[in-house]
Amino acid sequence: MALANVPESLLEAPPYPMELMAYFIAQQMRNGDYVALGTNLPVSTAGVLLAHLTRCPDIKISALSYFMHLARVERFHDLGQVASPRLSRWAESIWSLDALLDAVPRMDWSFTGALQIDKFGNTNLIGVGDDPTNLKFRGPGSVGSSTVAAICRNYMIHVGSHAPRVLVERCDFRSAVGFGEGGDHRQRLGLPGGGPKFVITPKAIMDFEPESKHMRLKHLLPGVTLDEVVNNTGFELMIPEIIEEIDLPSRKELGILRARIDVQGVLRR
Amino acid sequence: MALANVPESLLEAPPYPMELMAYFIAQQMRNGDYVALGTNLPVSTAGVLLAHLTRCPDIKISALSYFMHLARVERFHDLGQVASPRLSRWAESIWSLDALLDAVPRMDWSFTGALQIDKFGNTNLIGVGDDPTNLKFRGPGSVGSSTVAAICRNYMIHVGSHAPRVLVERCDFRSAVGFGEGGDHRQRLGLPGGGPKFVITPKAIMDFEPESKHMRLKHLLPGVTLDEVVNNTGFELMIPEIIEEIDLPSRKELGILRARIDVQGVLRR
Amino acid sequence: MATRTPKLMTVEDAAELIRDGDTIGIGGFITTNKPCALIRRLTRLRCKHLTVVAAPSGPELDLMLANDMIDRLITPYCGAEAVSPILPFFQKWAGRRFQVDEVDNGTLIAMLKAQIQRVPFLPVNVVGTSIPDLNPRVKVIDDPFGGPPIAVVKPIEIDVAIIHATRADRWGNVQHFGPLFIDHLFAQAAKKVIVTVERLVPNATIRGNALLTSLPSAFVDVIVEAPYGAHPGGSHNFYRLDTERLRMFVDGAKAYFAGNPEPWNSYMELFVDGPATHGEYCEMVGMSNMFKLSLERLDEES
Amino acid sequence: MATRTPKLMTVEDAAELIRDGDTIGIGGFITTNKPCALIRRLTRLRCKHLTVVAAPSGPELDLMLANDMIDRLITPYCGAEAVSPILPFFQKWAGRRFQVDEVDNGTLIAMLKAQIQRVPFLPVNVVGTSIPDLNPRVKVIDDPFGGPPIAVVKPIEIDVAIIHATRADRWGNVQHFGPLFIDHLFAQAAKKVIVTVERLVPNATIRGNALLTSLPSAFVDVIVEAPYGAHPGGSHNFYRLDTERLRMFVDGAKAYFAGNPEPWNSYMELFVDGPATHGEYCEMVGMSNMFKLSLERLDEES
Repeated sequence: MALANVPESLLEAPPYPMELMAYFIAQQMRNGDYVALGTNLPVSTAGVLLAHLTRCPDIKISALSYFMHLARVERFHDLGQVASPRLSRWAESIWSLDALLDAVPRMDWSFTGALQIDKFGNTNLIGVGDDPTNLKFRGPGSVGSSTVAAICRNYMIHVGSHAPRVLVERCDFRSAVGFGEGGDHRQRLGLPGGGPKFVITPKAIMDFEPESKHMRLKHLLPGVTLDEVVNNTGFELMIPEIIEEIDLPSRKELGILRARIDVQGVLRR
Repeated sequence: MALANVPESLLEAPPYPMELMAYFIAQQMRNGDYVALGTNLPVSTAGVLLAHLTRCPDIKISALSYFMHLARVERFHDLGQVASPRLSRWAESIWSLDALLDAVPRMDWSFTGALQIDKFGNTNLIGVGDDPTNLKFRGPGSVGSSTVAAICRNYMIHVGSHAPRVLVERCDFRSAVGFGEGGDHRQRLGLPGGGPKFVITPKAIMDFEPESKHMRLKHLLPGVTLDEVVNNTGFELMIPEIIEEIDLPSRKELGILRARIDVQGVLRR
Repeated sequence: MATRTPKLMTVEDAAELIRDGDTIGIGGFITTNKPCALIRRLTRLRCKHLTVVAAPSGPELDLMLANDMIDRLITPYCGAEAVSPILPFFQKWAGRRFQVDEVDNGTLIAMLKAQIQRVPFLPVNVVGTSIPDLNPRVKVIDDPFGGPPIAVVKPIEIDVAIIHATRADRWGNVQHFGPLFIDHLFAQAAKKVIVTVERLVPNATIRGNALLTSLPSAFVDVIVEAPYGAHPGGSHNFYRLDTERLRMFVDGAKAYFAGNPEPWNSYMELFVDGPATHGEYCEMVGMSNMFKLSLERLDEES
Repeated sequence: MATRTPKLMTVEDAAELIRDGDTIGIGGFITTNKPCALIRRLTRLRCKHLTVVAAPSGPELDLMLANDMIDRLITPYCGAEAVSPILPFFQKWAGRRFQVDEVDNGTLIAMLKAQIQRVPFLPVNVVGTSIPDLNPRVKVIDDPFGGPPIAVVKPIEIDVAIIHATRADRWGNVQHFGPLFIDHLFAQAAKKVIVTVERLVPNATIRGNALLTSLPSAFVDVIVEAPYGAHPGGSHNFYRLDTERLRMFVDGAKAYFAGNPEPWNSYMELFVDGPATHGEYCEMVGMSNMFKLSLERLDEES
């Protein structure tokens, strides 16, 4: 689809926060990366697709059991459902769950959510409370996260709210190990993958300081203040001397994002 | 194929030794058994097929990677090649080798050859000699036998010659454990399968005494004397008080064996 | 000459093969290819004291939990994605009315593979997570080759596996027209295997497409022809999930916990206890509603 | 907009990706779907000091052994079944000119899966056999759950896997029209994967039959279109093995050990060192001879 076909009106509004998150994710992708997309993760799905439809035609996507090449898809009708019947006709291979798990060492990027994240990137999908037989809040379960986070090359953690009850000093349970107790603890545990690279919330994008593996602010999303982030984080977040501005997509990229990838406008909210 | 179609001349000769071995194997099969057939094992293949084409329509056959149902095959052109392109059109499923190995706990019968067998049914396909870097005779390798013999419910060992260099006091190497050092050693090793049930040679059929798991003569093949077996066995074979006569196939069974299963006559030698 | 024995049964008869106290394995994935017809029947029978080992699960599991059928649950997930990220009975009663042995997909798969391969344990990469603390089958041991300690998981015996697939022949050869998920592992690990399918096909159709056979007859004990057998979830290449009826389920369950059991009881009566057969269930949903779920309708544009 | 990068190479260029000292994995099974064209090229190059990890193997392995290319060999079998139950160079030189790490299929599979799954070991049911004594990667350890001691095997790193399959598209999606054997494990365990195929097909053909894709492009680095690339072995649904030329190989090798190296040297010159390309090899065999191997000819009667 040529950019000329994107109605001018669609490009009027400046990038929305979720679009910027998606663009940030797109920038991390390299051509040829093997990426696992999940369901109900429209931001990361949009980001990967934006890279795929522009700079990275060789991205390999697995969405649940489908290995797909999506660069020739005209329009994505539902960003939440990337393993949909509509898209599965682009599948080039369909694998069982155990075969897919065996493919994780080759996976460059995966994405996970969490009920809680701590300062070393450990995540919790199990529940909140201290007694497993009497939890205050029971989560949906670890799904694939424990093993995938242990093995895949890099992953990002994406949560829907930036609040002290989500970004906690210590997870009540750990469904996936990020950097354990920090420093070289992940290596000492013998976990083969590279660990979490970025944490993305509605307020900010964080990475991990290379030595201590302590979570560190990287970008503030537009309109969010440093105080707001610090006050809504349940642990002491590392703040770099200079907080870089988040990169903005070009008009061409924004056009592709709005006209082809996010046709429902779920990121424009 | 009706028996009426079997030429009378085909039934003139009394059963040959290899036909009797095949018939013995056929008698061990039960309807519904899951059986693995190998290549170049025409006697066991003929035996299983004879059961399948008569009493046991529900036998499930795996031949290398093919799961096949062969009861409706008119004629078998090459008993040595049961996973042939000719027969693979009867395949109902085709599995990878690791998936097949995962199916072994359900396998009622498998068959293996050996360079050496000892009195407790341990077998050797690795080599003869004492120095692995300078063997007197190098065998083809363990193939699947080590794990299959450990796990499958029952198996038979079939060798092409009955001689002291084959039936040995102790195998130089063990590619598959039968009953280890005898008695309950197999259970103590934690091997889940039932172990070897029968040993079939050109001179005799042997089983294992239930307590000691010592190999024991069961049937002499026609024209073979007890002395001949004892003198050609490299260890002290248990001899029961009464050596039962080997059962003979009916004319109908012999007709099926000769006219449909062994059309090349490889067992009539 | 003896003839081959067919493996066909009805949903109703097949459900009788599962006994109180059994360990059952449930295939599918979240809201796709779940053996819902069979589970509804089991629920109508109020089968009790089950240990359930399940692939990531949806409302079919919550239905069983709602009816106190499960003593012990081993599954990596219980939710219905966009409809309800986590399901009510699971969320409210986990740990309280039934025990949860925590697993992720990798741990569950290793547990099944250890059973299949008849090995006493398999290693899993979950050191440092809570799984070793929250699952009695998982233990951290020293690496015999000198690396860091590693978690290992014990095998689990499955009495009956229940699976929904696309088609099969009467002899028990099963084909999935989409992802297998871990259905093959349940079939291999179980002592008895029941598969419901959308369609029964001739053996020649199976043989002509033998590479597509996902479960050979050697692994299958019972075939049940149950069109729409995965409803209200979706079925590969046949129908998508029935969002409307899933919402009735979720809303009923939520009302139950909000102190209004009426919508839930009505759901149970209409869809579980009322219909005497799977056929009657389909009629209760309404066949016009069923036909609307056809996947082709989604494909108009793309 | 950037476009997708094809993965196509010739046999000759692909062989250059393998270096002296590499650990290579070879797929196929005995005399079926062996990447013979690639192995002939490697042999012509006299690649040295290889560690070879192979599925049950046939003459392609004996050819490498004959040319002293292998330092260490890990395979459960080396023979050519009816043509020659065990192969000459393997039989005569095993343990003497190259080291053998003894495995059976189960041990080999576990070794590859341990590598794939990034676990430090996997258990195998070979306690009581000689395998733990004859393979430095296998060790017997105590069962942490109190059962009898169990054998475990360490993972093995594969530098390059070489595989022969039926067809692929230019992007690296591979399909086997027959058993996979353990080709998928080699592909998953290896750092680089080269697949020779009988036919290149359009991507749309692959997508229309996505359930048949055995190796997705995510696992494949190089696709080589090499019709008759498994000759003198057979190729699924294309051609059976060439018994005549296999006998030339075996007879030549046997004569070599009987003190008459002439037939062997002539085999090497005609079929390995002579032809400059895979095309020239096919011409040397003779295309009329190739066409006789077509599987359909076997199907006249049954």
